[in-house]
Amino acid sequence: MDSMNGIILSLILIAPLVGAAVILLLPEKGKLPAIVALITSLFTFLCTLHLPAHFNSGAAGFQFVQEFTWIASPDIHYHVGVDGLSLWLVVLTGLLAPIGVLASWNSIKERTKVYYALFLVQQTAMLGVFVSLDLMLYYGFWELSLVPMAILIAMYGRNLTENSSPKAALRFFIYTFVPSAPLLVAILWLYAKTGSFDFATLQVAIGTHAFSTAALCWLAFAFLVAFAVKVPVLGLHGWLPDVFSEAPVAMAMVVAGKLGLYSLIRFHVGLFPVQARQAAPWMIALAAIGILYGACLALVQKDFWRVLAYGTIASLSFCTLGIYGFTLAGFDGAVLQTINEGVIGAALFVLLGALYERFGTSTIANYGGLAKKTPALANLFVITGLALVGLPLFNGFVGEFLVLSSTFTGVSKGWAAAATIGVILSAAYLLSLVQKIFYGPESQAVIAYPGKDLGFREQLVLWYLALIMLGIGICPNILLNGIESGVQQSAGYPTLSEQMKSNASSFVVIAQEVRKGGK
Amino acid sequence: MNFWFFLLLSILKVALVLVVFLTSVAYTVLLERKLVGRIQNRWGPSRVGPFGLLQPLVDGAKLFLKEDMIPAGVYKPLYLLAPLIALGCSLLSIAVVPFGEPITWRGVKLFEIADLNIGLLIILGVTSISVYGIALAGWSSNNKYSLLGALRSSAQMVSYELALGLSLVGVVLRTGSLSLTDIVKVQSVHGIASWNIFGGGQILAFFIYLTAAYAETNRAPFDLPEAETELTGGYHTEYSSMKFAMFFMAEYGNMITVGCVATLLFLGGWTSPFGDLIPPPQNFFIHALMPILWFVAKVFSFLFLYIWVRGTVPRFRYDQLMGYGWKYLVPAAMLNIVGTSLIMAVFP
Amino acid sequence: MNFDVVPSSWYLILSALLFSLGVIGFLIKRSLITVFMSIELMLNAVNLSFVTFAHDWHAVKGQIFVFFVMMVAAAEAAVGLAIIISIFRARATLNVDQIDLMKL
Amino acid sequence: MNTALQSVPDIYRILPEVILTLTGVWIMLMDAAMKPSKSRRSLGWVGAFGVTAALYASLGQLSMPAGTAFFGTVQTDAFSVFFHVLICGIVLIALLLSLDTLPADQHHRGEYFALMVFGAVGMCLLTSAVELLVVFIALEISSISTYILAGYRKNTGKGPEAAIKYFLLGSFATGFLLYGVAMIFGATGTTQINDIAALIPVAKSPSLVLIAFALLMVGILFKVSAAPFHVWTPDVYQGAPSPVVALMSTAPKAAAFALLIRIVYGGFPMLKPMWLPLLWAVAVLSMTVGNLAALRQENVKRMLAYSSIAHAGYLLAAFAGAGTSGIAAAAFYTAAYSAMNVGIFAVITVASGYDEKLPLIGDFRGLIHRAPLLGGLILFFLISLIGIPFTGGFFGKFLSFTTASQGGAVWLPLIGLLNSGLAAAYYLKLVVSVAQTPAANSPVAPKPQIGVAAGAALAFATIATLVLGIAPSQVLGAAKASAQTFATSISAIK
Amino acid sequence: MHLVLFLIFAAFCLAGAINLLLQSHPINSALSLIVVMSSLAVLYLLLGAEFLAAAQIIVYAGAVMVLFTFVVMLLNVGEEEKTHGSRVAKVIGFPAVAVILGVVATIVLETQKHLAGVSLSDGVTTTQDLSRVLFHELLLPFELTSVLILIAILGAVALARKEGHS
Repeated sequence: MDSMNGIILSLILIAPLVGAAVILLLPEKGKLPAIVALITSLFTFLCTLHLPAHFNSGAAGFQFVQEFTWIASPDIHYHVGVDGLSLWLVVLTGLLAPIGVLASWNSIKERTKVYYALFLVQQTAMLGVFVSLDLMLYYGFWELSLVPMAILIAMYGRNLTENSSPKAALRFFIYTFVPSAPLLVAILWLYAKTGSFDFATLQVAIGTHAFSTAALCWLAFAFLVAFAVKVPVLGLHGWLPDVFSEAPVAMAMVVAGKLGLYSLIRFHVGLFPVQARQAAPWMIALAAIGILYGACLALVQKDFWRVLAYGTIASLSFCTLGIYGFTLAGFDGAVLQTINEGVIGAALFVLLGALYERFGTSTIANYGGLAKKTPALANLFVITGLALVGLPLFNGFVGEFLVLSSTFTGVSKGWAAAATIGVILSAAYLLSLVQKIFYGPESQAVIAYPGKDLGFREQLVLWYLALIMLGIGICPNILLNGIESGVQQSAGYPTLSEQMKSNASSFVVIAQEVRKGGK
Repeated sequence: MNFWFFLLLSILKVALVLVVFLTSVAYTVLLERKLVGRIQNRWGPSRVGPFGLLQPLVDGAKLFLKEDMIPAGVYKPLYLLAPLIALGCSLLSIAVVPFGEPITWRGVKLFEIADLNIGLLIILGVTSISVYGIALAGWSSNNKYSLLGALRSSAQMVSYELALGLSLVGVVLRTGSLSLTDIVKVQSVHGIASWNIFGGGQILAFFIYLTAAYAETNRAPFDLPEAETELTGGYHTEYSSMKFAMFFMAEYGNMITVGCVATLLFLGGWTSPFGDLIPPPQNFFIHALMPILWFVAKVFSFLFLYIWVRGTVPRFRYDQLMGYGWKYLVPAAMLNIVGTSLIMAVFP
Repeated sequence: MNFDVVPSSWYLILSALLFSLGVIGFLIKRSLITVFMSIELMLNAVNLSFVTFAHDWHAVKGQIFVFFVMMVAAAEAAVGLAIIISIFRARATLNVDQIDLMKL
Repeated sequence: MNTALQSVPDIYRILPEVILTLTGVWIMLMDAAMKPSKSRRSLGWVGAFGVTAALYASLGQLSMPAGTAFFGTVQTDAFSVFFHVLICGIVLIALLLSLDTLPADQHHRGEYFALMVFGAVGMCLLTSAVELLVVFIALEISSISTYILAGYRKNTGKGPEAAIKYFLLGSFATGFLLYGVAMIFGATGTTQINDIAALIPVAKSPSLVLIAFALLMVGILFKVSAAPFHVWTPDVYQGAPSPVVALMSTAPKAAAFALLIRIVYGGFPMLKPMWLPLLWAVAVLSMTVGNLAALRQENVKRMLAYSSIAHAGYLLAAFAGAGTSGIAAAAFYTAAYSAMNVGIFAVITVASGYDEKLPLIGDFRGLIHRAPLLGGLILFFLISLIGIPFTGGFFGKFLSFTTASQGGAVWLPLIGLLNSGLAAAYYLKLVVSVAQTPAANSPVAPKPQIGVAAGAALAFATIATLVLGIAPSQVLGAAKASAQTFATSISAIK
Repeated sequence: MHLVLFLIFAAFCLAGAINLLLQSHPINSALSLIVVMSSLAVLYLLLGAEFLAAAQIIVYAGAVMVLFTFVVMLLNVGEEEKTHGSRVAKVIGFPAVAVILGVVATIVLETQKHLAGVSLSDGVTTTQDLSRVLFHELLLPFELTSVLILIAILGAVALARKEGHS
């Protein structure tokens, strides 16, 4: 199996593309495209599982590396590899793909060929972002990830009668494409100065003070903005609510969060530790306010997609908070929380998608007292909600706790308090959502509903996700070991170098303690 | 060379040529009427003066004295300008024609108003300008017959100018010069045998030139611009009296010019057809004037041919005219150029 | 002053003047056909410059350039006027300001 | 003439042009010989065959040493071959496209094909001409044939309008170009581009050289439709038949860019301090003006016209690069731009027909549902035009901006990329329109049929765009080799 | 003598060019242009380019401008309508023209010290000299012109022909 190590990442990248090509070539007959997509995504998922199985968490640097010259001049390499930081994100992406296919199984009825083909291309693009170690290659995948997303939103949006889904697609694209212009300029500038796009080379070059402080400031800022939009950080989140209410479920569940957060850690914090540190107070403030803002707005929304959108802003702000606290535990928590968010968000989307599919409306007021008719749906919703709220034993708890405690001890008690209030508020909005939809008096729509509960396919997916939530919650060390090695080695090396590296061990100890407490 | 002397002599030459030229124009008209009359088995003008010899003078007087009418709808500036252009161009090209041996007297060439290296090109240039006279006349008259006639005429002239120009290239190739004097000189040695039309092998070119020249001057069989049955008077329908006379004079002036050019280019110019067979006369005046006689004789025979054709060949239809010009004459002229250059390349 | 010698620059300035007049004509004339004539004027002005410079350098090439410009101008005139005829057929006007089917 | 190239007969140096000319003449003769009622399709194939032959002939020129022919009037080198191949490729695509999309009742297709092929003669020659006289005539050959082709849709009124605008402004610019040539001739006594560079130091008057250069630039920048000389572009693209736009938005521009490179690098290398900022300014102006104007457009071809102005700006940014890298980047961008632009116009032609049944962006609504292949291709080319990675458009832009930032103008890529963001907005209008579900009342053109020839044209354009994005090494290598030509010639002068 | 001729014909040129702009009827503009062209022919003669002078008359005055008048007549184009036109073009155009003229004039005057004067006696280019260069060194452009003219003929026919006729 070790012989696979050299090519496994390329295999992961190519498999969805091949699947997409096969779908395009096959006739559009019944469920055929969906089946091919499912097979492809499952295969890809299996491949991604190869990574943790053979990952050597003790070893330094990147693993499963594959590198060859793509274009000689300018010096662009095909250079892929994973470390602890990206390892689980790759697996998560692989995991969500079949779920996305299953979630689209019934909701996408027309033009399935195009849909699944684009879906798989999107898959490749996201995986590519996580594994690229050449900045140009990274940028390529980063941009590529926008296109299928935008087209899918435009083509398969929910409110096809109006122009809203094309508008959402446009908004999404412009929001994310425009800030990537400065990003590319920054990359090009770095290349002009160093003659390399290689992540490690650049990291060293920046670490050895090859550039002026002002230049680095601008570069870091360019990187930061591009990623912050994609997260999205408060203030740059304008695209998110629209996309959440318009995008097909399978797309909406992957659009926000992990790409941006990963990029922040790897390329902003990782490449520009000093500048990131300078930006940290602002980012922390934004994140803390973002948690409060998201949770507050989520409370007052009338549309459940928007509740979810603002809730997502809140939980992603949590991750940001963890990153810019610059503590090891915070990093661990942020990465873990990113993964959690992916899993929980996926589950929520599937659940709300199921509701939407059945009732054709996303206005909360149209629901009420559904729990009696669809107990399975209600149960799963509650479980997922509790995971999101951060009930102990669920995955959300570990991440939130790591972030909050590290913020409290390492950064600022005030912001930590604010974030904690945010947590409470998010519990409030979720519970009120559950209350309004599943309990209380039955609404007209619910009375008229014949009472079909979740199907086998949906239950399978949701229980599976719930299991994962529980699994991570109970033994987060499986993930955290890898994540921590990654954080220390790649993002950690320059980041923690100045004051923290000296007492890094103590932080590790604290983190261990925290984790023990978590259990 | 004294500048003032040069000026004086030039003015003299111009005046003399002008008088002779205009007189010959007048008598060409008479010649035509007489000849056509004979061809059609009638007398032609015979009442005024002996054999009607004074007829042109009377005609001229009549046209001068007629009431000068300008129709109401015309565009006046151009309406007045057009006959001037026509006549002016007709008179202009005679300036570069050498009538006799290049005898210089105190630095001034006697039998030529202006000696230019590119005399041939000047003639072509002036010919090409003369289209304007007709075109503007037709357009400014504000009359559909005039306009149609003018359009026909200018199209015809522009088209045939091409064939005409190309037909001359063979001659120029043989001579290696654009100077009319030089062109005549190379034809002088063996008399008729060295004329371009025979010895030079330019008979095809001559035929093309002849045809194109008929079309250029709007003469039968290509006189479509003024085909009475369709267009009444063509471009000069609205013209009368003196202005009409100008067009009339221009047409016959052009005939003479064309004849002069044909003589110079193909028929050996002022040289005698016997070449060196007859020794050159010793007397200076005879030596100087004999060539002029030859020249006049040759031009006269060319004019005779002109009128003969008019009397015998029927008019072409317009599409036939265009087709003939583009499909036969132009290719033939090109063929002539290729042939001449080939021969010159093989037998340098 | 020597009446037999004219400075080359006079020719060149004449050429520049004609060129400018051509450009102005291009800007102010409102009939397609006169606009086209203004362009011809510009080309003629350029030709004068060429001939002057050719005289100055005693280089035949300048004159040949003019010869080619003439040929090209003739070809352009043929095509341009054909276009003008076809536009007149389609729109029955030659006014530049009415040739506006494609304005926003 | 140096001794090395005496072994190569002159005729081989213009072999592609000779082949193209003969093809054009042959098409005309066949056209005349055929019965009027007979289909002219075969003539299009003859043209395509001739263009392909010319393409191979120019590739064959690579094997001969770089050098001039015909008394130093044309020069074949890696540079000219690069652009020859590019232009022949474009013309081939345009011909194939026309074969299937020209209406069947179009009687004069023979002339149409002949004009395209003859136009290619001029464009090809423009890239190898080193004598301004040849440049001038080649430019006119390419321009006049495109003027005519632009006015080919006579029945709409828009066709002649497009033609007259193109023609008048084109001739106007030619006037400036010629005036520039006259000035440079006056200053140096020569019109041979390589000699100019050598003679500028001893020119009669340095200011004469400057004004000559400025006038030349006006003429050439007009031909590449860079702002502020771009006003003709939208109207012409809108009025001309779509397959012709596919040709004229790319091939003559590529040729004009080749000329620009030859003139600024070959003829005026020592004026670099002057033309560099000038070209930068033009670049920035072009992209900004082009993109801002494109935002407001509703007509697809008009929008793409403005976008092509913007692309001229991106391309000019490459000139900022030092020496060879700048030339290579510009050459590469030209290729990438041509591939995707000819591609998108090809798709639009196939989708909306020669007569443009779908003029507005809104008319394309739901195309992907009706014709998935065409819709997908439109999306693909638009993605390339936006500059998304793994397409030619991205890599070209990337190279151009890399070169600019290496040349020291970091702000240029920044402006350029912000402009790309702006551009994305209007490209996306079309993307979204194509991807949307068709409205109930949207005009439904007959389902487009893709014939063999048009299919081949689309395939060529798609493959070219993809290859330029994913595996550009080969083309980039060729671009670099062509840039090397200049490096040697510039150093030879110094 | 030379100076006088130059002044006369330069004046003709300018007067013709200005008249071209002032006249509102295309035919008058065309005639003004013919005056310009013919005067230019004389100037060419003064500059020793006699072949060009003749060619100027034959090609420009005799062929190109005939085409113009021909089209004016054929379409029966009337007086120019007085529409205001593009203001932008004028606002930018006129200053630009003034600048171009000013710059060129300054440069030319400045260059004058490097240029020789023009007099009647020096440097008449014979047609032979011209042809020698034309058919030898510039053979390629000469041959190319045939392609150009072929295109022009083709295009003129294609454009001017009415649709529906074959």
